[in-house]
This record gives sequence, structure tokens and C-alpha cells, in this order.
Amino acid sequence: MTTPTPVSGPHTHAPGGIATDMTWVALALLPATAFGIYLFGWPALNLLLVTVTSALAFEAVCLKLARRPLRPALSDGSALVTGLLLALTLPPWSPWWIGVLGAGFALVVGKHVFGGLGQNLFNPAMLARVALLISFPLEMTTWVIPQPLFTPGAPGFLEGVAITFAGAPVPDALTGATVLGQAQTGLSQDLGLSRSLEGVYDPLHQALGWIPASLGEGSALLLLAGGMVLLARRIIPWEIPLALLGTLALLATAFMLVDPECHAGPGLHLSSGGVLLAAFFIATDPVTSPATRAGRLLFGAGCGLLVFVIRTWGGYPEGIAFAILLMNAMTPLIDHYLRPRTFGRTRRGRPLEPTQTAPDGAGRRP
Amino acid sequence: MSEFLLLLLGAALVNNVVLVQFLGLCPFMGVSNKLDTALSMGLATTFVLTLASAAGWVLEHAVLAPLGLEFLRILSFILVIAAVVQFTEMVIRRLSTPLHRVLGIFLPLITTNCAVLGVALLSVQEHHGFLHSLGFGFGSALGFTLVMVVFAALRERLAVSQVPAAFAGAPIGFIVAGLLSLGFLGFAGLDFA
Amino acid sequence: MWSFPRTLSFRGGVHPQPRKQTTRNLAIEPLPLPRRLYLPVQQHIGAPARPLVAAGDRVLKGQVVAAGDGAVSAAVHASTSGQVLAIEPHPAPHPSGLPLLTLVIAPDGADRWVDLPEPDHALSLSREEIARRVAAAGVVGMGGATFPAAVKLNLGTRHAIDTLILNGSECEPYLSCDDRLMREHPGEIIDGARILRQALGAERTLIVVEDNKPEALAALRERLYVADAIQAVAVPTRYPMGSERHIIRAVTGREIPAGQLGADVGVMVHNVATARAVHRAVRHHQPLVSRIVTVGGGAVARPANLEVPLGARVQDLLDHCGGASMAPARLLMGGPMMGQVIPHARVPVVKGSNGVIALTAAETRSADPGPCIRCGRCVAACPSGLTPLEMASRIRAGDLDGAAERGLADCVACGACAYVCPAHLPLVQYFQHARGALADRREQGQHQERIRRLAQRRRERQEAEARAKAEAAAQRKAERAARRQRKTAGKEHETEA
Amino acid sequence: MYAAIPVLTLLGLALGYALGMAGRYLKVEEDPITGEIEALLPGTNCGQCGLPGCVAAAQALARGEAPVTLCPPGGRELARQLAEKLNVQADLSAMEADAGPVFAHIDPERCNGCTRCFKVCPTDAIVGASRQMHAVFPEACNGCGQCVAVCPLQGITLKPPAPSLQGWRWPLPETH
Repeated sequence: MTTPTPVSGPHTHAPGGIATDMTWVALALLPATAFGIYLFGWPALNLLLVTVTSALAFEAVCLKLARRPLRPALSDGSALVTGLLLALTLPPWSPWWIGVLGAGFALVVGKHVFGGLGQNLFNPAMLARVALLISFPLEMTTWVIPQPLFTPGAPGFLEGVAITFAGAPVPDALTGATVLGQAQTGLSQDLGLSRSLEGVYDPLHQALGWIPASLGEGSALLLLAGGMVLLARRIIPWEIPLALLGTLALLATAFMLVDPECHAGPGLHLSSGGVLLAAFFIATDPVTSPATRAGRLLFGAGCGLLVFVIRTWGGYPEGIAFAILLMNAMTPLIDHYLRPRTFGRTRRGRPLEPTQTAPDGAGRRP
Repeated sequence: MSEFLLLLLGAALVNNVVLVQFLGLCPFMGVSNKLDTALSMGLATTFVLTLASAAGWVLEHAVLAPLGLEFLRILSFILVIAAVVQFTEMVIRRLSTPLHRVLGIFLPLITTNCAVLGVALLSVQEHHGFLHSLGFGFGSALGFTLVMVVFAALRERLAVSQVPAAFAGAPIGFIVAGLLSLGFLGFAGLDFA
Repeated sequence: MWSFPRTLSFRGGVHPQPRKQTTRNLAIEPLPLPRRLYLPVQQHIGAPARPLVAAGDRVLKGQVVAAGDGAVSAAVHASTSGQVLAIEPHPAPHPSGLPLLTLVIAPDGADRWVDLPEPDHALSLSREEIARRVAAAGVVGMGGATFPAAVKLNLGTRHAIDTLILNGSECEPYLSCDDRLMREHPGEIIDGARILRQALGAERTLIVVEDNKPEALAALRERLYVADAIQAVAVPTRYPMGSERHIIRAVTGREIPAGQLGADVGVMVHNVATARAVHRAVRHHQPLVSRIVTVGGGAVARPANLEVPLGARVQDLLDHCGGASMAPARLLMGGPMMGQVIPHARVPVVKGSNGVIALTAAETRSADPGPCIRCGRCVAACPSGLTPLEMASRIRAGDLDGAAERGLADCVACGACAYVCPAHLPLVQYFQHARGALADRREQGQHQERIRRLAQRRRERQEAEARAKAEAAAQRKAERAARRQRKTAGKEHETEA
Repeated sequence: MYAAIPVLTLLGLALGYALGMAGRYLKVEEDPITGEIEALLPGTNCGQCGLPGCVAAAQALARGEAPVTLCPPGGRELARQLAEKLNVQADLSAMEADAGPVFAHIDPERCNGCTRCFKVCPTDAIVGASRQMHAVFPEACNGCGQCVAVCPLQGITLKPPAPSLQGWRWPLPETH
């Protein structure tokens, strides 16, 4: 009958919790993942499995080291989602050790060094992707032309295992550059965009995903659908995707109008290179994004701007990972300065003046 | 004008003094525990660095070069920087004593801050014009201040989170600095040609 | 100039399931007199009342058994006629279960009122007369704040009040006592409103009800005459609409500056039950001896709305409602959002308890607290525009000043943040702990200030005494020297003679 | 080559002169901090910090020789204020988990009214006349313990205040 220690505060609670949110994120990613596996065949599936299992393994090892109970932390699905997101941003036919190393870096250095879920300052998946990109540039930029499962050209199961695990070389005929890579090389040789992209960039293909890309960044439509589901379930805030995609589209259109030859239009920018995957699933990672509405809008706009700057003038064709890392670094600063207005106080924190408190004209006697 | 802006951006972001050239690491790790001290340290360093690079240019082109005393460059630059720092310390103590008490130990640290000397020497090596070296100095200092403030905010967040005991304090600080420079690599090769 | 859009609402807030279905259609039924009544001397904010009777005295219903002590206090009256058995500490209705001086009364079953003056239906009574009668009746805020109503009325004299709000929002889930009161006794509430308006001199009087209680609104509007100039206003259902600052903001658009009261912006808020108590106190000279309590929650066999004599124990209420069908996960006094868990059922119902809720584990949806993932839902839910996650992380790290700087003093502890937190963090308990620790720190600071002053004064007194002693000694030495001098002068005189 | 020495000396002299002028122009006298610290200390000179009185303690603190946690009667609150004033990190863990304020309590059976404690109490917290029962005002006592030592009949003990509803505080919820 009696409650031993006094418990204060609300004694009822809204439905849901961290675990349900994480499972919804994983579900929303499923269509894009399935399509990615369909597009790139068995090696993609092997890579996905290797990455996700090693992510869970590293999480378990770190929890054991920290002498923390395994069950609640492992089952909240955060390690699963990190592994999944990392796998989706990797080139589909990359060897198994890329997945393992990436998952290791993400979970150990990206998350548990800070003290586990909620303490990390950078998005683990993006951290791992950047680390891999810089340490293994070759493996991280060998893109593959889509070989849908069970079609004649596609590698069978055994060949798939060989590609992922035995490091069998990827036949040159199958390799191709992503649209962004194509655009950048074209620009560096001063070829106009239209010449260097004709035959490569076809908006419909781009939307459907029939292009060389990372495992999960293929089809823009499926990613968009997953994002809409999460927005409808209120699991991710609407401010970040809107601000990110909005800023990117705005900048792309502005620069395209100024000089169509050097700058690709918004269509290409939005639908290529995992921007949609990042906008809905990675930038909205609650741990590393601001907690207030204004902060999130600024965060999204910052990501969009940095993506555009790095893609247009930077050294790397794809800037989304760097953009998110840099804006993650800015998040504590944004949260420090952008705070909601406290009730009864001005924005600067001083109590309201009497004149400011009777705005409805109800006429208060002095 | 835009050329000057690009120089500023280049000095502040592309080859950021702290995260890319790894200069000025001791104040970067030492003073970045609280956001406001980091900001005031950054501003003090900006004040000193801009003055120092200007003075350096004058010293180089008015005294050292004509007399062929280039080998004295480092010695004389340090002398000038020390004087500028001493002058800054007096100004700060006059303007706000609490800030002086907070920054106390770290003000003389600016003299030994390798970013200050480094930037002054760099701008001389690259034969910048006077305005150019002023801009380069100011840009690098802006980069230094930006990274200091961002890093201070990160460490303030870490101070209230439960970092494992083995990593709490300096270790996690170094890890975060490393990850931050990983992010800054995104600006590598950024040229607005 | 701030322009607030008139949205009849405020920032943030949450929508917990009302779960009022089981009790909102049950008429109020009286609780039969229990075997013992336990009346604590502290049922209000302010100094505890001073007992006037001794063990063994016989008392009548409505007789003052403890008088208000000091400026902010409230009298306590016997809830029924009977004999005072003892005045001793008994467990208070508080999570800590600590004792409180309590008058134990054994009812004699006669329930005989003390002789009261004739009911007085005079229309215009002076402000002082109304305040005197309200104070004599020991009326306090019945919404749960339990601030003595008479003191609030006097507060109304020092500020120009132009709007009186009767708070019938009852935004806490499970509770339906105000709802039933508005449906069954609208006349008494409206008369109470007239009396309060008379005392405060307010131009506008609004009875505010959430739009999920249409019958209550209808009952009130049906009894309101046009001449009354009292409006029954429907506001959107949202928790915490019942909080004074937020109901004023929603209904009048005015925002009380931090650290000030409703009266400072010309608005006074009283609960509808308080208005009824004022009506009984002023018109019928009846003190506050009973109140309506909702007994609900999944663990209660037959939930009900009871008219309970003050001092009855929670155990009596539960027994009357068919006992607990299973051991409750949490036994609450008040609603589930701001109510307090009580250690056991042997605690009395007091003036401020609007509900006894026995929740099953499923209803509490409680879970072990996980790590904060900074999702910001608490920031969106906070009606006071604070950042609960930042405050909680600072409190967890022991940085109380950091939490205070982030707005701890502006937190009304409504629980909206902890309600939506996906990590089930006990945010409100963090804030309550921090506020207690800061209060301790202030008290310790004042204590040290007092110690310094006392030590200083003692040193000065000792120095003064030392100086006085020295002067006295010096003076005595001087006199002795003078006397010796006169003697020697005298001797010389004799030798010369 | 031979110009090096004169150039450097000239540079040093010029800079030294400029700093000298700036020093005079930007003169500001440093207010001694010992006064401010002494104002914080209780002033009861109980000696529990191992220094002869509060003024000595203040000087030691100003010179940075003594830790901010040197004053038990001051408790954590004083340590926190001193840390803030001296801008130094105070690890409060050194002080035993502050059991909260303690007050002297005179055991009625043992007191024979010898007035020794009455004379030695630095804050006049003890009330009583010779051969009369003595009592302690909790509000005026900061637990410095001088009376405990001097009582011939060991009648005085230091006790924390009795738990009361007003004094009760919510515990910090334990983290995962």
C-alpha cells in the first residue's frame, strides 16, 4: 500500500518513449533500405548486415566496459539506428571491414566516449562516415551502376559474398561516378555543366534512384515518404528538414539563375547525394540538434548553406556529412543563445514592464 | 572588396589557425571552460594579433629588410608582441577589473601563444601588403575566436553531462577538439575561384 | 508594445487523457460521519493555527477549534459536533509522512451546528465586513493552492482589480469535483461571485470553464441574469489551464511579470469551490467544514464524488467507495499531474484536497528513467517558456546556480515537461530538489549573516565594558591619588602649625 | 650585421618607454581582497580552521595558502562563496557530506548553572543565570563547539535540528 521513497511530479505519462521512437525511425528507413538492397544486390545486403551487427556488438562491449546493464540500453534501438544510417551512407559494394570500422568508430568514439546515449556532441553515423571518407578515400568513392537483384548482370549470392568479404575487385564496367562527382570533375575541366551532365543526369532516374549512389541514398521518393511518416508521428521536428531543404533549394535556384553553366539547379541538389536521407533522418537526431524551434530553423539553414558551399566550392563532391558535423558543433552555442521567451519576462530575461502586460486594451485603472 | 572578404574567409575557415594549422592550442585548451571567458580571451587575442601583424609588417619593411637583419625577425616580433600584450593587459585591467581577475593568468599566455607569432611570421613570408597582412591577421584571429567560442560551448555542455570518469575533463576535451578538426576538413580545398 | 494574439490560450501545455468519464456523471453523495476526525492545524499557506480547545472539551459543528495566528493564516473549525479526544501529532497529507499537530475529534452523531446568526441576504455589504466574515469562516483557496481567501481580498484593496476570474477549468485528469459543483450548485457559485466582486470592486467577472464540461457551462449560463454582468467563458481544454498565471494570460491576454501576483495586473482568481464557500460564509455565516472530493483511479472499486467533512481519513473515503479493488501503484491526494503521493491511507482530507486518486501501475505508465536525448519536447510543452532539459542536466551535475540562471524560479511545477518526456525523467522532482537546496542555501546564508552580526555586537560590547572598567579604574586611582595628596597636604599643615 | 645590437636596444628602449607612459596613464589601484574575504567569514574566531581567528584566515585565503573549505562552521555555503570570490574551483567533496547545520543542546539533567558556557559563547546564544538552568537559542548558534569543550559536566552536545514539515526537502532522484 505504501510507496517507500516519496515520488513527486506527474503520476501519469504520455504514451511512447525512446524505444518506440527509434523503432519508428527504423521502420521509416525500411523502404529505402529494401530498395537499396534490390538495386545493388547481395553485396549491399551483406554490408548492411555486417554494419548493423557490428554496431550492436560494439554497443554491447562498451556497455559491459561501462558496467552498465545491457538490456535497457541495447533494446532502445539507438545503436541499431546508428548502424543502419551508417550502412545507408556507405558505397553499396564496399568491403566488410569498412562497415565494421565505421560502426566501431561511430559507437566507441562517437557515442560511448561521451557517456552513452544523449551525451554525444556529434552524430555518430556522420562522424564515422567522415572518418572513413578521409582515411579510405578509394573504397569510399567506388560507386557502382545499379545491378538489380536476379538480373543477368547482377552478382549471385556467392559472388556477393566474395565482393564483400573476399575483397574481389569490382569490375570496371560496373563502376560509375555519382552525379555530383560527374558535375565536379566537369567543372574542374572547365566543361560547361550541360555538356558534362548530359546522358548522366536524368531527373526521373534521379528520383527513382537508378543512379550510382550510396546504399540508401538511391530513391528520393522512398526517403521522402519515410520522412513524411516520421513527421506525421511527430517523432522528428518539422523545422530542420524544412530549413535544410529550403535553404539548399533557395541557394541552388539563385545561383542557377545567375550562371546556369556553373551551378546545378535545385532538382539535382535536393535529390542527389543523400541530402534527403540526412534532412529527415540524420540532421533531426535529437541528441545533436538544438532543442528550441528557432534553434532548429537556424541549424537546418546552416546545414543547407554548408552543403551548398562545400558542394560548389569545396574539395569534396558530397558535403552533407561535413555540414552536419559542423552544425552539430554549433548546437551548444545555438542552444546557449536561442532560448524561448520566459513567461512574464522580456526576451532578455528582465521582468515585463506593467505597460507591456495589458495589451488586450481591457483598460486597467492606474 | 570581395577579394579582401575571401582572404578573411580563407584565413578564418579554410586554414583555421587552431584546427587546421594546430597553432595556439594551449589557450584553446586552457581557457575554453566557460563561454564568456573564452569569448573575452578570443577578443583579447584578436586585438593583440591584429596589432602584432601590423607592427610586424612595419618592423619587417621599415627596419629589418633595409638593414638586412632578417635573422632578427623572430626575436623582434616576440618583443613587439610582448609589448602589445602588456599594453592590452593594462587596458583590460582599466576597463573591467573582474574580467582581469578572471583572465588573470591567461593574458600573459597570449605572448607565448604560437598562433600570434605564427600568423605574424606567415604573413611576412607570404609577402602580404600592409592591408593584406592586417586582413590576414584579423581573419586568423576571427577564426581563432570562432573556434574558441564553439569549443567553449561544447565543453560547457560536457561539463553538465555524465562523461565517464576516465574521459572526464581534458581527455574528452582533446577528443572533441580532434572531432572538431575532422569537421573543419570539410572546408579543405575551398576556393572561390 | 507586446501584441498577444487573442487565442484564449498560452504557449506550450499538454493534453493528458481527461479520464473523467467514470466520475463526471455521478451526483455528489455525502460521506457518512467516520469514527474519528483528524483536523491538522496547518491546512493552508501561512502560519499554523493556534488550538483554542483542550482535550476533553465538547465542541459543536462549526465552532472555532483553532484560531488563525498572524497576518497570513486561517482558522480551523470543528467539522461536526463531538468531543476533542486529543491534540497531538498525526501524519500529515504529505509525501514525507512527517507528523503535524492535529485535533482528534470523536463525533457524537448529533451533527449539531453551533448557533449561527440569521442568514443575511443584504445586497451591498462593505468590503471590510465581507473580508471579516470570510476570515471568520476560515475559507482558503480550494483549488489546491490553499492561500487564505480573506488575505487575498485585502490584497485586492491595495491594487485596482478590474477583472475577477472564477477558475472552473479543472484541467487535472480524473477530477470532477468542480464540474459536479458547477452542475449541482450553480446558484451558490454565482452568488459567491457577486459577493467577491462586491468586495473587490471588479468591473468584469468571468467564470472560466474548459470546453470539455458543456453541462457545467450550460448550468451556469442558465442561472446567470443579464443584470449580473457575469459571463461564463469557455476556454480550450489544455493542461495547465488551471494555473493562475496561465488562466489570466489565456482569458485576458495579460501576462503577470515575473515575481508578481495577479493583483499587480488587476486580475484576481478564485476557485469556484472557494466562491461557494464565500457564499456560505457571508450569507449563512457557515464556516468551511466540508468539501467535495473526487475518489477515482483504476484501483478504486466504485469511484464517486463525495461531500466529505474535513478531517475524515482517506481510508474512510476508500472504504466508503468499496475499498481498493487492488493494491494501488500510487495513492495520490489531488490530481495525477500536480497531486502528491501519500505514504498511507491514514492521512486526513484537508481544505486543499480536491481528489483521492488510487492509480494502478498501468495508469501511471511509469518506467525507469532513461538518458535525456535532448529531444526538446519538454521545451515545447513548458507553459512558462523554460528549457527543462537544460535545468535538469545542470541540477544532475550539481550546478544549482546554472539551473537558477536558466529560470528555475519561474517554474510553476505543473509537470507538463515530465509528462511528455520520452525518457521518463522525473523532471519536476529535480526542480523541487533544486528549489529546496537553494532555499537551504539562502537560509544558511541568512543564518551566517545573523551569526556575524551577533559576534560583532558581542565584541563591541566586550570592548565597551573593558573601556568602562579601565576608565573606572583610572578614575578610582585618580581619586585615591587626590585623597592621598590631600592627606599629605593636611599632615604638612599640621607639622607647620 | 653590426646594426643588430643598436636596433634591438633601440627597439627595447622605445617599447619600454611606451609601456611606461601607458602604465601611468592607465593607473588603477588594486583594492585589497582580504577585506572582502573577512566580511564573508563568520567572525567567531573559533580556530577550527587551524588559524588564530578569522582575520588570519582571511589573509591566508587572500594569499591563497588556505583551501576555501577551511571553515567548518561556515559549511558548504561559505566554501561556495569563497570559491566564487577567489575565482577558484572548490571541491566541496572534501567537506564531509554537509550534515547540515548543527546546534548546541544543553542536557537539562546535567546543567548546574555554572555559567562557564555562557561566558565563552562567541554569539551570546546561551541564556541563563548562575545556578539557573541554561538554554541555547538555535537561531544564534552556528555549532562552533567552544561551549562543548568548556562544560565541566559534559552536558552540551551538538545536534542537527529535528525534522519538520517546513524543513523537509525533496531528495535528488538517482540517475541510471
